[in-house]
Amino acid sequence: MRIKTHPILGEQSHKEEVSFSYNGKQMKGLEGEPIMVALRAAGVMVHRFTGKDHRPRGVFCAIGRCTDCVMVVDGKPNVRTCVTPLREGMKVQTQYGVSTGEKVG
Amino acid sequence: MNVLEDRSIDIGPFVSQGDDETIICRCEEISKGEIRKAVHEGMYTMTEVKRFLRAGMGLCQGQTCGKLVRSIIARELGVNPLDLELPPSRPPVRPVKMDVLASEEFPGAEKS
Amino acid sequence: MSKIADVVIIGSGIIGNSTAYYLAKKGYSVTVLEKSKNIGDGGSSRNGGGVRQSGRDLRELPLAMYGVQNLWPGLSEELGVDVEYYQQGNLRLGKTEAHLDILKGIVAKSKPLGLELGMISPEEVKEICPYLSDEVIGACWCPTDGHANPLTATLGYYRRARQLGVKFYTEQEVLSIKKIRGRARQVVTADRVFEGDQVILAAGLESRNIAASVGIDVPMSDILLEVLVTEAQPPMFYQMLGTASADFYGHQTTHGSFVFGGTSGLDAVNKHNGTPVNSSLTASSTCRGILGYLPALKDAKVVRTWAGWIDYCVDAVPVISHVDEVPGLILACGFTGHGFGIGPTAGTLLAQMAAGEETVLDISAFRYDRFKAKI
Amino acid sequence: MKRYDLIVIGAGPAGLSAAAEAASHGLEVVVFDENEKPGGQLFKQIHKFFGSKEHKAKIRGFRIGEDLLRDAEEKGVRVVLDSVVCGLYQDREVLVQTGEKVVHYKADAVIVATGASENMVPFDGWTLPGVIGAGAAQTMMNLHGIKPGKKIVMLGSGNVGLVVSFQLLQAGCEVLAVVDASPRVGGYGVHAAKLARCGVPFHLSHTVIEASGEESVERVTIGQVDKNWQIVEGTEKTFDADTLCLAVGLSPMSQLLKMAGCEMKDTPLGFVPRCDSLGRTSIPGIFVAGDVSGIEEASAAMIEGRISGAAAAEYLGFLDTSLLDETLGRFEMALQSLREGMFAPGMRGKEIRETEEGIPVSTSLLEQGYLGDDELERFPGVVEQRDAVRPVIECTQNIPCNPCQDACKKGCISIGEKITSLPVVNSEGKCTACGMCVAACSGQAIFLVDESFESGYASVTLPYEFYPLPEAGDRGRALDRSGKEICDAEVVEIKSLKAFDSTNLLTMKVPLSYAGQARFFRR
Repeated sequence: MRIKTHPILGEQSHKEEVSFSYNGKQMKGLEGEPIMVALRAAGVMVHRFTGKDHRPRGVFCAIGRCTDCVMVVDGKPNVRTCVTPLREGMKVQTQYGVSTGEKVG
Repeated sequence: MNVLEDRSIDIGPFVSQGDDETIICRCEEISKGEIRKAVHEGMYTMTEVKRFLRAGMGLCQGQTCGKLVRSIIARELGVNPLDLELPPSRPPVRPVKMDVLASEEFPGAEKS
Repeated sequence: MSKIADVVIIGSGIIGNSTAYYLAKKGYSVTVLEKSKNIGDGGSSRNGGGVRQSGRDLRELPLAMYGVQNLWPGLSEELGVDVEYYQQGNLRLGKTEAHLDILKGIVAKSKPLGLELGMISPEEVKEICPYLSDEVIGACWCPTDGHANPLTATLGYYRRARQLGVKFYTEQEVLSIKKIRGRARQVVTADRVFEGDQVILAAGLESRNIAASVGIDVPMSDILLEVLVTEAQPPMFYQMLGTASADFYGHQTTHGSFVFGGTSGLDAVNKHNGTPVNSSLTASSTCRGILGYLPALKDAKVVRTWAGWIDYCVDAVPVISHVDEVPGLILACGFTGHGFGIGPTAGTLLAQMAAGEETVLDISAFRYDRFKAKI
Repeated sequence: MKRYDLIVIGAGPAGLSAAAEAASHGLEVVVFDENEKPGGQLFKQIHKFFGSKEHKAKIRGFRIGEDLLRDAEEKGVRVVLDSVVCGLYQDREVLVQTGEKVVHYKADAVIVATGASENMVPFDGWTLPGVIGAGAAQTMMNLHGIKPGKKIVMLGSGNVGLVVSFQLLQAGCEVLAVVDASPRVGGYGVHAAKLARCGVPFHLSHTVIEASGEESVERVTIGQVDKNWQIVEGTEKTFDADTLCLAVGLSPMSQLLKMAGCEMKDTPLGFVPRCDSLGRTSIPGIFVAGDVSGIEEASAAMIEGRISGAAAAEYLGFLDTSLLDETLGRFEMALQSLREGMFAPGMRGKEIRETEEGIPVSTSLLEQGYLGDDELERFPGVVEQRDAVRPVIECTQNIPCNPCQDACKKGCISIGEKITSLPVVNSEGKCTACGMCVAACSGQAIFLVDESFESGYASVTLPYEFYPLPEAGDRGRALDRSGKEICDAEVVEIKSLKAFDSTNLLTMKVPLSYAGQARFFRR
């Protein structure tokens, strides 16, 4: 999914690779890119399940406005993954309602 | 007096529609049918629908669904959407963590 | 245009709407006039939702207790709207000995009226609400206190009253009340006149100007209060919280968000431009107050803050009263920021007054002519 | 409390322009922006802009952003990023979240240039992961180097929908369809045409019925709508798409102004503050610029910024009132020229049948996204000339743009004084096939056609902005304006000059009879 070379933008600028965990699985991403980008590169589309209807949600606006892409990051819920930079060792988890629990409530 | 001022004007019964299940307020998961039903229960303004159902009260603060909610209410009441006032804009414009909001700085202020 | 009703109510807050509902239930025809475009746009949509007996002025306490015992528990069912009433107690917290003295004073004062209220130890506090800071050294605990959702409660009364035939008109700013043959009868707006056998004035702060049109004054001033709301949090606790030093008050809602009121200490002298505007200082001050007691909320994000004026009555209790000089007029204003919790009771009493029934509680302490010169 | 002469909220085209203008009159200016990069939406814009030289025409959006930032900083403007303005309070007090704290500032004047946010449209499945805003797609591919998806349906044929669709192709995604409920393409015809010739089909008078899939989008179903916007039964089409992009318009982000107590007005184009032509709102000292006062192109936002910046300078006594008029005169003329033509703000919702020159507009372009073969000849950019190479300019709508005129040093192309006029190809001019006009055309609507190329063959030179770049000698198929393969083609030359700014010129050889139709190359 990553664009290696672009006809207008050229080579993508080089960033350090970092490791992070997604629901316990080890994954690689680029230092400082939004968490959402690293997840999408790995094919992860579902960021959370809603509290009321338990429906999947993912990135929608990608600029930190709609808050649909929130996940539990390093134990904190409601982190907007589209504007939060990825760091080495981050723990990223699917959010259910407002927590990591499978069940809301 | 128009329907927005006189809440006793009959707007007819609530009739369900095929797309009533469609989510309108993504944050609070409020469907079109819920909004339409609220209108028939007397919630004739965006502010009232917001307070009654929480539509537009979520994390995005109504930035995504505001116009959609307005057009649904307007259609139900048979008025021009522009006649429906948008709810007030409240600070903070983006959600701010409580400990951040608690940490204030007044640069240039004289030390007392 | 003239509309004739048994009772015209000025103001569609929780007082006006609950009165309208209880009157309609008795079979009266009622008209409610609202100045703004929205029903319940005043204090009823701008408060912390406390349904509290503790810490009340002794004159007001019976109203609060009556509501908690008789009205709030069945209100959701009665109105057909979830008013999110939780009766899980009120914790008024203290961190210093001075705080505890304040709290003990509250306990001593309310005890004689039979309210279940007492001091509890820090361990007991932690047991009730484990999220509180270790700095809390005691609290005044009222287990029968609680909170509800002011928005759905106010609109719930409106919805039910409307179903019972009450006529609601918005964007009707009342300019004056006009006496006809010595009785309050006409309610005059910019381009309309509404008529009723009786007029109930429940328009918050605006009541002062309207009452002035029939030569009556209620000594009220405005104080700008502010509330903040957080994003939804996992369910934590359902007690109502307050502190001895009034740093903040608030609770977690059904939705999961927290609603907190607080102060900058400058609220009584806030400058404003005619619309309720937030001060740039209050929310931060409130957050510091909250985090001093609930450090667990430091990462919770504030989604909204809002401001509203309270109708601060000079002795901090409301006026609920017939007016000798203006037969047909009933005043219901000056609730001073604690009208929500006693709203249903006030509505019950006002409906009884308008119906000419004996009120279920003694209301003589709320007379309009109780204000006397000092010396 | 720290006081600035001027606080500008938003470091987009309007905000940076306003800050630079104000600073040039001696004001101490700070700009706050919530993003980590300045430039607002400009950094997502990788296409060349329309306009004239003064409007930074034929420069790509992200480079304009870089220019604006440099200009502002050279003039002493402080640009503070990653800083969210939480509130605009009484007495022009601004509360800014920076890092882990909030900071209070005051200014003698505030310019709000917060731009716009995307509109949304609900349908079944619009909450599924994979349904995204068009802006989100741009953010992903142009800022973060990741494809939003593999197979994409675009809802909306306005300029945003068209431009982003093309960018999706450039990023290597497949665009299955551009869908719009309107019966006509909403954006510039040239933007539509460059998509159509790549083979992207337009489904106008259609809307999305449903996006479906297990946990993210797997299918998108569209259907035709009748005059009452109801779906016509039996017209449903389903695409195997993993992504659905929504490009259904923008709304001003005017919350701060409403919060501050500025008088607002609700218009069909958005909820905007009441303001005069200098951007002055109802509150003295609070100004606006750019999309927050009404949606327009970035080029207009830049000039509006200049105007508000000058107006703020005058308000604070840094610029003499008499000099203000002179300064503004220049800007207002530039702004006026951008607000002319078929897509001017005043023309919204009007159906246009003829160009300013009195030529009937192309209905095929409006209804299918490409010019009909039989419609071309009536436009002045298309001339018959069989014995030499010539530019063919397939620019048929009055839009404010004239770089082609400046690009040609041989006098082959003229637009004239009025910037919205259609380009005219002058057969007297001696075209040298330098290709500057092809690369300069922001709409990629200029081709060089040489029907004397070789016996039985013509050459067609077209702008090409895709990777991998074909090489001379590559054989493939030529596509017509609708994206249909029509004949064999051989690449005879690829020209990539720095002056072309990443627009490569691909020259292909096609049978002579296809010289008028062949407009794209596919290997």
